[in-house]
Amino acid sequence: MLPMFFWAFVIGGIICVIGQLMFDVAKLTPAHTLSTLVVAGAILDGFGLYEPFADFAGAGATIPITSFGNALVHGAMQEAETHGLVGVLTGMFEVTSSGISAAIVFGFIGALLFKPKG
Amino acid sequence: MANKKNKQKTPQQQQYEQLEKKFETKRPVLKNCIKAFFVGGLICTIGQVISYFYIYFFHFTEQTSGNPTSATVIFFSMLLTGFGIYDRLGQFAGAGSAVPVSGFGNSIISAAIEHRTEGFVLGVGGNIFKLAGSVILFGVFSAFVVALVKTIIMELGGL
Amino acid sequence: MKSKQKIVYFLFILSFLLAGCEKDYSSVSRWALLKTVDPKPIAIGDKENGADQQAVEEIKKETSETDGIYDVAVVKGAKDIIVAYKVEHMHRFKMKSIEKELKDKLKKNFPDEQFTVSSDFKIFLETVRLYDRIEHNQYSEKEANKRVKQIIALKKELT
Amino acid sequence: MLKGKQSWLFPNHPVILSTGVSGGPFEANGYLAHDFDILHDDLWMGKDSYEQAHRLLLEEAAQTALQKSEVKPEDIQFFIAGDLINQITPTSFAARDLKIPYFGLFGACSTSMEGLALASFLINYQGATKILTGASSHNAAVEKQFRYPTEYGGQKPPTAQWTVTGAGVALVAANNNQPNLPYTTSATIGKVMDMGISDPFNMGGAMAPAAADTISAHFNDLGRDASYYDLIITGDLGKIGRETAIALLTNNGWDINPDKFKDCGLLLYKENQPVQSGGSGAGCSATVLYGHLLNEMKKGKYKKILLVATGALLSPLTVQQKETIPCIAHAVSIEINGG
Repeated sequence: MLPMFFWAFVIGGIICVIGQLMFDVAKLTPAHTLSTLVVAGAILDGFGLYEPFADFAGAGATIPITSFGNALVHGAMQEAETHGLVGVLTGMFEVTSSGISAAIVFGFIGALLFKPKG
Repeated sequence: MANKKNKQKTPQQQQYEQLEKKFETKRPVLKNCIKAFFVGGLICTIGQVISYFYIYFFHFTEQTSGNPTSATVIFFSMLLTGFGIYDRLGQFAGAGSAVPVSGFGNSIISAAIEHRTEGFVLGVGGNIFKLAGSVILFGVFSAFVVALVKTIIMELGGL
Repeated sequence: MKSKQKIVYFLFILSFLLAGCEKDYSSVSRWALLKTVDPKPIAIGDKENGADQQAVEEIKKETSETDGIYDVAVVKGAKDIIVAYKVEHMHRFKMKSIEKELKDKLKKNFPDEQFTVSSDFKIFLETVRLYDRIEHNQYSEKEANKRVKQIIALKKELT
Repeated sequence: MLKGKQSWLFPNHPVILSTGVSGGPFEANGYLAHDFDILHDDLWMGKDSYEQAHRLLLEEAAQTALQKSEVKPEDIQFFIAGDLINQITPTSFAARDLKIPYFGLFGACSTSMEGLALASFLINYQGATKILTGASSHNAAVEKQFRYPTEYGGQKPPTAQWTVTGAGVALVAANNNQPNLPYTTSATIGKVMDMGISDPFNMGGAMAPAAADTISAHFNDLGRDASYYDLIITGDLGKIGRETAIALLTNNGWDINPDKFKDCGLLLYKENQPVQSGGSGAGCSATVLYGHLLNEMKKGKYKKILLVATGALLSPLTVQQKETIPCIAHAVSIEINGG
């Protein structure tokens, strides 16, 4: 358990450093950077590499946005196993829905509660 | 891309660019990376604590605890965004606070808060995905392609 | 959704407050995630040194000898045997193949038994909690068997 | 009177009768807080939206300018102003309430000097006797339009600049030999320059060539050089832009004394305020000139200044379409007869 925290910290930190390098060295906008990371996550999962990685790093792999791509592929593949090609479309949001729905729900609650501070 | 751009520039513009570069404050890449590493790592460690919390006290396993964990992280992100702390954290940590899912939450929540003056339907509704939209679009589309390719390969392999 | 989440967060805060006063579990399961607890294998409803007890001890030994595995909890219910274990951190990359290897090995050596094998912390935690209660005679045989079924159901949710 | 290629001389010396300057909380913590007439401690300023707060800033600055010289709005012929928001609505809405015939300007952050140059020209040639001119910007309203939501945690690079929350308005009038009032003597209208910079977080670097070009043109047209002025001050070039502009002017053979070449965006804020490269925005040059600089002139610190307001004529759309940033600069010289 304690090594888990350590590796979550290190791996999570490293993914963020990759993002920072994309900001500062490649001069990408945040939107470009995050989109690229999500696509990278999806491709890694396509090769079956993301899951062992998540086993190893725990939240260090599931909290960064890369896991969003991984979760989308996962949902699609799960459905694809039972429903074939159609499942690819229908299963996409099966696993990820919680992250997106939480963000939407809290976003709206936030809009009800808060004003931008500037 | 960059090459094409340079070709379009007149010699005068290129000369100016070189002059201007001399005075341009360089981005402190190393310092930024260190800050991103520690803040990003810390957010992930907090995520790990939260996920163990769900494992320990609720009916979540290591695999399923991911969902409530990201929801909780986004919830905290909402509070920090609403109280005007997340933008300051972002200036400090850069990718350290943008890459974790809390940054995804922040991009949705900040857009929602920002546009409430234009009404809830057209303002909040129309702009909530202003920043996160590209992440969702490319996430979904790339996942579709990856899953499609993988499924086709598996079915062909099965034949 | 909203109210459900609210309850979750309320519980979240509450359980932090209550965590200190919790007296249900003895120290073994409390520290199950933090350190090696190495619980004794249990066969529900079996006497000391019965045939089942010998079998579970054999299973535990077998499991512990597998590469990368440490801290094994084994509980034998009416039909099923739960084998929960921890994987050394550097072996976590190949956690899936370790699980498969172990499954095959157990099936080969104990062809008559039904195994539920998991490296998930949650399954481990619940198994140790079950062990605690049985040790402290808080569970009747029936209750214990019911609990075994619940843990197996939890494991099935994972896949 | 046209002088040279692109400059006007104002032989009748239109005077700046009075000014009004308003600002936000961030400016209140800066160096020049005491030069503001009105300071708000909240970005919302009691309004329902940032855009309304933006309008309020301009209205208050205009009212203050009018009150100080005890002139009624009816006695003013024209109101020449602008801002950065789409279709310059804050300014137009303020003009609706002021009920003064109105010219809406857009020159990005150079609006203040564009307005002052036009106002001086009109008054010098009896096109008007009193004109209200000014510019304003509101940090959150501008950020919202040009960049990200204000609460978004994006990292600004050190080349970025901070949009000023503030409005500066001047009442320009015909010269009746009023004592100890600053007056405008000349103006140079700049041409749009594009040196191929496309980074919207490096406005100073993009605008420096425009500033240098306008200053060179001003010197050439009027047969002056930098020593004529006690102070040459640019609008919002920031650290990088200022140094680049000095280098450009020196390369062109002008002798520039860096101590007499300042930037409004660098005067406003303290070092510990997170403004990166300096202040910017339409309100930047307007608040610093109509507040701080004119006060200093009246105190006798400067006799002749040249204010060069620079503007980056970009929109979020052109940035996304990967266009480079065209820039402009307008210069107005202001003098005072010392007591």
